[in-house]
Amino acid sequence: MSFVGNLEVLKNEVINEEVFALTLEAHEADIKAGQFYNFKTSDIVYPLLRRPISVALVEDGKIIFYIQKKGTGTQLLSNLKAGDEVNVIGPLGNGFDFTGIKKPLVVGGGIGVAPMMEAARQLKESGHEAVKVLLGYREEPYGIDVFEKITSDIAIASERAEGYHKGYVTALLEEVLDAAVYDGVFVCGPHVMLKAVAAICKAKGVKSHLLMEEKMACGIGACLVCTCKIQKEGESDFKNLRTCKEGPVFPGEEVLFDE
Amino acid sequence: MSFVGNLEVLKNEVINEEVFALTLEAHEADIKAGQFYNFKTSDIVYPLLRRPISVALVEDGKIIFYIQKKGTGTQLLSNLKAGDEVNVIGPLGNGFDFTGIKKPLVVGGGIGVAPMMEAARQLKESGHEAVKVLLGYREEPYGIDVFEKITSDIAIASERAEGYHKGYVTALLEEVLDAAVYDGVFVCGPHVMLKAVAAICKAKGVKSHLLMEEKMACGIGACLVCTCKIQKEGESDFKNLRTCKEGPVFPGEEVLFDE
Amino acid sequence: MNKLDLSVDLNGLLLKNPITVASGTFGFGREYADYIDLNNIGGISVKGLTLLPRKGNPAPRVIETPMGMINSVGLQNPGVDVFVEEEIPFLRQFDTKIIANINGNTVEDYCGIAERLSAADVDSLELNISCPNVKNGGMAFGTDPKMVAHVVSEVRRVAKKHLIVKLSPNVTNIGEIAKIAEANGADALSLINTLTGMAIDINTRKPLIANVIGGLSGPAVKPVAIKLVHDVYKAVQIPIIGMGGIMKWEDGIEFMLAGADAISIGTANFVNPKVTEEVLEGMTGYFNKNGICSPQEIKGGVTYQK
Amino acid sequence: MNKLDLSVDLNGLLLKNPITVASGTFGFGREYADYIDLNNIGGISVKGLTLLPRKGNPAPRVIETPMGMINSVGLQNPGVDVFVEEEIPFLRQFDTKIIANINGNTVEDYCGIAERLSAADVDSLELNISCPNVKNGGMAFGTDPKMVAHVVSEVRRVAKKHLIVKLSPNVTNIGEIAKIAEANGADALSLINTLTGMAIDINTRKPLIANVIGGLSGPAVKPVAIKLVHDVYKAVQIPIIGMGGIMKWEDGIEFMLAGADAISIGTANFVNPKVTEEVLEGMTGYFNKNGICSPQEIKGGVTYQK
Ligand SMILES: Cc1cc2nc3c(=O)[nH]c(=O)nc-3n(C[C@H](O)[C@H](O)[C@H](O)COP(=O)(O)OP(=O)(O)OC[C@H]3O[C@@H](n4cnc5c(N)ncnc54)[C@H](O)[C@@H]3O)c2cc1C
Ligand SMILES: Cc1cc2nc3c(=O)[nH]c(=O)nc-3n(C[C@H](O)[C@H](O)[C@H](O)COP(=O)(O)OP(=O)(O)OC[C@H]3O[C@@H](n4cnc5c(N)ncnc54)[C@H](O)[C@@H]3O)c2cc1C
Ligand SMILES: Cc1cc2nc3c(=O)[nH]c(=O)nc-3n(C[C@H](O)[C@H](O)[C@H](O)COP(=O)(O)O)c2cc1C
Ligand SMILES: Cc1cc2nc3c(=O)[nH]c(=O)nc-3n(C[C@H](O)[C@H](O)[C@H](O)COP(=O)(O)O)c2cc1C
Ligand code: FES
Ligand code: FES
Repeated sequence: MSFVGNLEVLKNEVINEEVFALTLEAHEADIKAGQFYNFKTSDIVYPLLRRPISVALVEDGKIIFYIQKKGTGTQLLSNLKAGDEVNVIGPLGNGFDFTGIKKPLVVGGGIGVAPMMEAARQLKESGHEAVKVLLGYREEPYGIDVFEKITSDIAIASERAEGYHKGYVTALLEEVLDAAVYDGVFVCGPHVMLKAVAAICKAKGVKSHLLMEEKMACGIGACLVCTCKIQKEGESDFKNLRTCKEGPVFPGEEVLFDE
Repeated sequence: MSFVGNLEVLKNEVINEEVFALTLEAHEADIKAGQFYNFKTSDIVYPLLRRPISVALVEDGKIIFYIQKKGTGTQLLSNLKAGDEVNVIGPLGNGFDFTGIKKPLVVGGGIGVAPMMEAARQLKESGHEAVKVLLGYREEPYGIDVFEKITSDIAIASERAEGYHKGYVTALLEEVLDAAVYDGVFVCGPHVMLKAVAAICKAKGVKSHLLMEEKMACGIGACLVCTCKIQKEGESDFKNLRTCKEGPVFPGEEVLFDE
Repeated sequence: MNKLDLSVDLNGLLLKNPITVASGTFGFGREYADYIDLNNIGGISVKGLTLLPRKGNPAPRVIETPMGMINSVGLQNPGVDVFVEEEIPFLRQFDTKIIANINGNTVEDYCGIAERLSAADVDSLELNISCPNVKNGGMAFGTDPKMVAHVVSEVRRVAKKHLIVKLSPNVTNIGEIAKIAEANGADALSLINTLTGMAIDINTRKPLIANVIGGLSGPAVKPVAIKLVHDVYKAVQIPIIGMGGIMKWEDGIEFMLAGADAISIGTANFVNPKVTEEVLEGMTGYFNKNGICSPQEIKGGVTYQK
Repeated sequence: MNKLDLSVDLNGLLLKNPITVASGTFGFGREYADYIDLNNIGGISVKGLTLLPRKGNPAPRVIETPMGMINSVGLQNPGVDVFVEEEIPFLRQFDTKIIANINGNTVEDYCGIAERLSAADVDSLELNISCPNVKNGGMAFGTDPKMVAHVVSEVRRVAKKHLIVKLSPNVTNIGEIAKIAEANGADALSLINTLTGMAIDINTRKPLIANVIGGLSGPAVKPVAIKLVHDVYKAVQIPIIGMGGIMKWEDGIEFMLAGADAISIGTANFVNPKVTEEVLEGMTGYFNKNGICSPQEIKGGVTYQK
């Protein structure tokens, strides 16, 4: 059972024009990297549905979320101030499974960089020193300071900002996978990036673990709207699995990206 | 043409458990007592319709509204803080017509006390010293301090609070009308009170001016939902007039209260 | 690069731009003339008219619902004669099309008002077939295929004007009704009228609308309206004026992609009296940004397999 | 003073209280068992079942709309056999009625599943007639009086269980459909199913639902649902389960005043997984405050002249 109720806002920090970092008081919970919380974005009944946001970082007594302003829901979350309360359900979803992983590679793109902070942190905590992290941005990077506290092995790509690898993080990924052997690539990012990463990893024979996004309603597995097409190895047909329950992390080899 | 746009909140004061006084920066306008503003209660699209609120008091550079918390809209207005902006249309409606009035009587009940502050103030400004004011409350009175700055002739009834005339303001009204001759009774209050006041005034041959409430949509006279049944003297049938445009102040003799 | 021409041709009714306002939400334009320049609107569908003046329904006539409102004004209007004498001259000061929304409770009523207005200076008649037919147990004309055929063909016979038929959404198969209206002489269709709705005060146990039921409008109904506009688009060839919950320019584009040639803004005027001008500006921006030369280029532009 | 007895008798199906949950919004109850005590709900209408397992529609299956949502899950379900083997035993741990929501694209499908479930441990069958009839051009069974008569009578013949017929709101005259369902053997009616809706992404020009159209639910539809429940209340004698946009206990009372014997909560579960218990508590408070001894006392209690 997940927590349902109000958590206090401890801090709400502007990261850049689009992104803010919302810090909530922690409740008692074992949070796995890659899990998410489903936020009621206002005290009133509108917007109707909750908004799923991945855990970006767990610190003592705090849960931090990095949120990109998209529409009304995220705009309302950006207005929260220290001392306010916000209603959440969580943690939800499966989260990343690091069991048995010897040499992990962490990849994040865009707002998908955020959940990889906690992924990197948990990997470090479980003994992986200097986890390799690849980050991709369209513009100026954010959150690098957070990663720098966790690991020294960070490579950054940006499509437009100066001073980083020019282009996509997938180019970095190919280089890195060519240069060394990894037994698990943990990824979050936009749809096109996940698709590309899954293909690259498949081609190179490395297992990828994708944190997928899909529009949600209940977030707890009851309504079946958050479907993800999964075809397990050796099976002749696909299954429609629930992103909120069996996911949001799915094996890259099994996801059917068909649009 | 009325003003449409944002006004800055200068102050939002708790008056009692239910009522708060919202002070906005003034815009250039000639506001008549009894006029109202139509408030967008949030920055987002919900609640959909605007909420009509009477002007309670105009001071230099300020417009003050007394608002009772009823539902979501008024709740949201109560959350406004100094420095916030709020979108309004106004002033709207006809307002009280004091032309030619020699001896006015001002009567307010419940939240309907609020617009009578400005009525009393404007009467004083136009030379009516010590306007007689009758106020009725269910519980503890509010706003007395405001009236005391305007006039010395105040009588107060309360159904439950101690230290005032016990009961309804209509009892005071009957006494007062028996004791002296008035040529205009200006009133705002709950529906039942308006109905009673109109009947009393009619019986005693005094003209009453009722600030009526009706649910509104546009507030500017276009949608016809805010209808008030008016039968003019000497006419054989009633007309459905617009509370927001021909009103909200109607002659008590002409209003058909039929529910 | 071609230049954007905002005008749309609704089968003979030429609007300078695709933005119109919905009947019953804009009075006769007078009130909004204080807030916007009426010259900026393609057309104004005026408050629903009847042959004789009507007082309309008792209060309460409105209740807000989640992202919508129910109204039951009951066609309060001064009658067609007063409209012709007092309102047309006012509206004619502006360069915008006058669409007369006509209503009746019998086919004779409808024909009477259509005839009267055929001799008046209006640009189009909008036949509101959501009215109850008193000779048929009060069932709305627009819900019965036979009644639709009858009333549209009769009005067409006497109407010497561009004729829009305004469809009711409260039907099983709106495409069928649309085809009947088209076959019987409608020049264009407008939709949706309001969905029938009801609300009850749980304390008094009375309906929150004096007339018990009323019409639901506003953003709440937009998904239904988009679906029905698309159904009608697939069913007929004549132009469509789409409406139902349009609050912002994006909604206007959505209606056009679903199949509308022009749009109509109703409830949103109540919230923001300047909304028409803002929608016009936003839609113009979208057309320019996407290299669209005429609004009708995107009509029915939604793409999917099936 | 009499004591409040919350139970309601739906013509043979006895619910311990009038709160049920709507099909497709509560899975098979497992997920919500983490958040509430399922013993507190009168009945659970499970995810729509078909004879064979169904994968359902591709993503996106959902889009939020103003105070509502459109969904098109496409009846993803494990098939009736898995339901019987795995889900009934789970649900039977709780003291709540099991309502099996049955679906089909042919009358034979419906009868097949009704027969199968007649031999299983469920308390009621809820016949969802909003499904498209593949033998009739994909038109929903529930929108055609003849098809309603046919499917209800056929299912009634084979169903050895309490039978609820779930009505579609996308019809011209729901009272007529309700009467037909009653005449052909329905023990109770439930309504409303979702309104048909559509939404378009103006940038990609694609429908926001992969299946193009979907079902609109949530508070936005409540005024329509109240109106239709009241229509059906006036048309039939059998009990009614009312639903459509119930978010809080006040809404539940409103549905009962409109004519419902029991209510069903759908979309609201997504927002607040504890909503059923909160609604139960609130309604109980209202009954007590108003000296009501049985929920069915207020059925159809709305008062007006006409
Ligand atoms: C498992 C998961 C984890 C996520 N983690 C993060 C995160 O850490 N930081 C972050 O900024 N965003 C995250 N998102 C995306 C975030 O949920 C959406 O950006 C947000 O819901 C948009 O809401 P809105 O009201 O601002 O925008 P609107 O576009 O107005 O939302 C309209 C509707 O679409 C839904 N929606 C829109 N975009 C998405 C989307 N990409 N995914 C799911 N639903 C969507 C909303 O829930 C809502 O119902 C995550 C999504 C998922 C599914
Ligand atoms: C001309 C006029 C002047 C008013 N002046 C004041 C004032 O000075 N102070 C004050 O506290 N209140 C005043 N009111 C009443 C105020 O408008 C309502 O209390 C308010 O709209 C309730 O909104 P809500 O969202 O809080 O409540 P809800 O009950 O949630 O509102 C639901 C809907 O009902 C409408 N509504 C509810 N009650 C009323 C009502 N009594 N009159 C009109 N519409 C209503 C709302 O606008 C909304 O559409 C005035 C009303 C009118 C018509
Ligand atoms: C207050 C009000 C009055 C209306 N009166 C009429 C009318 O007289 N004739 C008509 O055809 N439609 C009438 N309508 C329906 C609107 O023209 C329009 O079809 C509907 O409101 C949907 O659009 P919207 O959601 O943008 O308001 C009225 C709507 C409202 C809200
Ligand atoms: C995601 C979702 C799935 C649904 N699936 C079904 C279904 O399988 N069978 C059915 O009869 N109704 C189904 N419905 C309709 C609901 O049972 C209910 O009739 C409708 O949602 C209105 O109630 P609400 O507004 O409270 O959600 C579904 C609704 C939703 C939102
Ligand atoms: S969001 Fe409801 S099952 Fe995933
Ligand atoms: S509120 Fe629209 S006319 Fe008065």
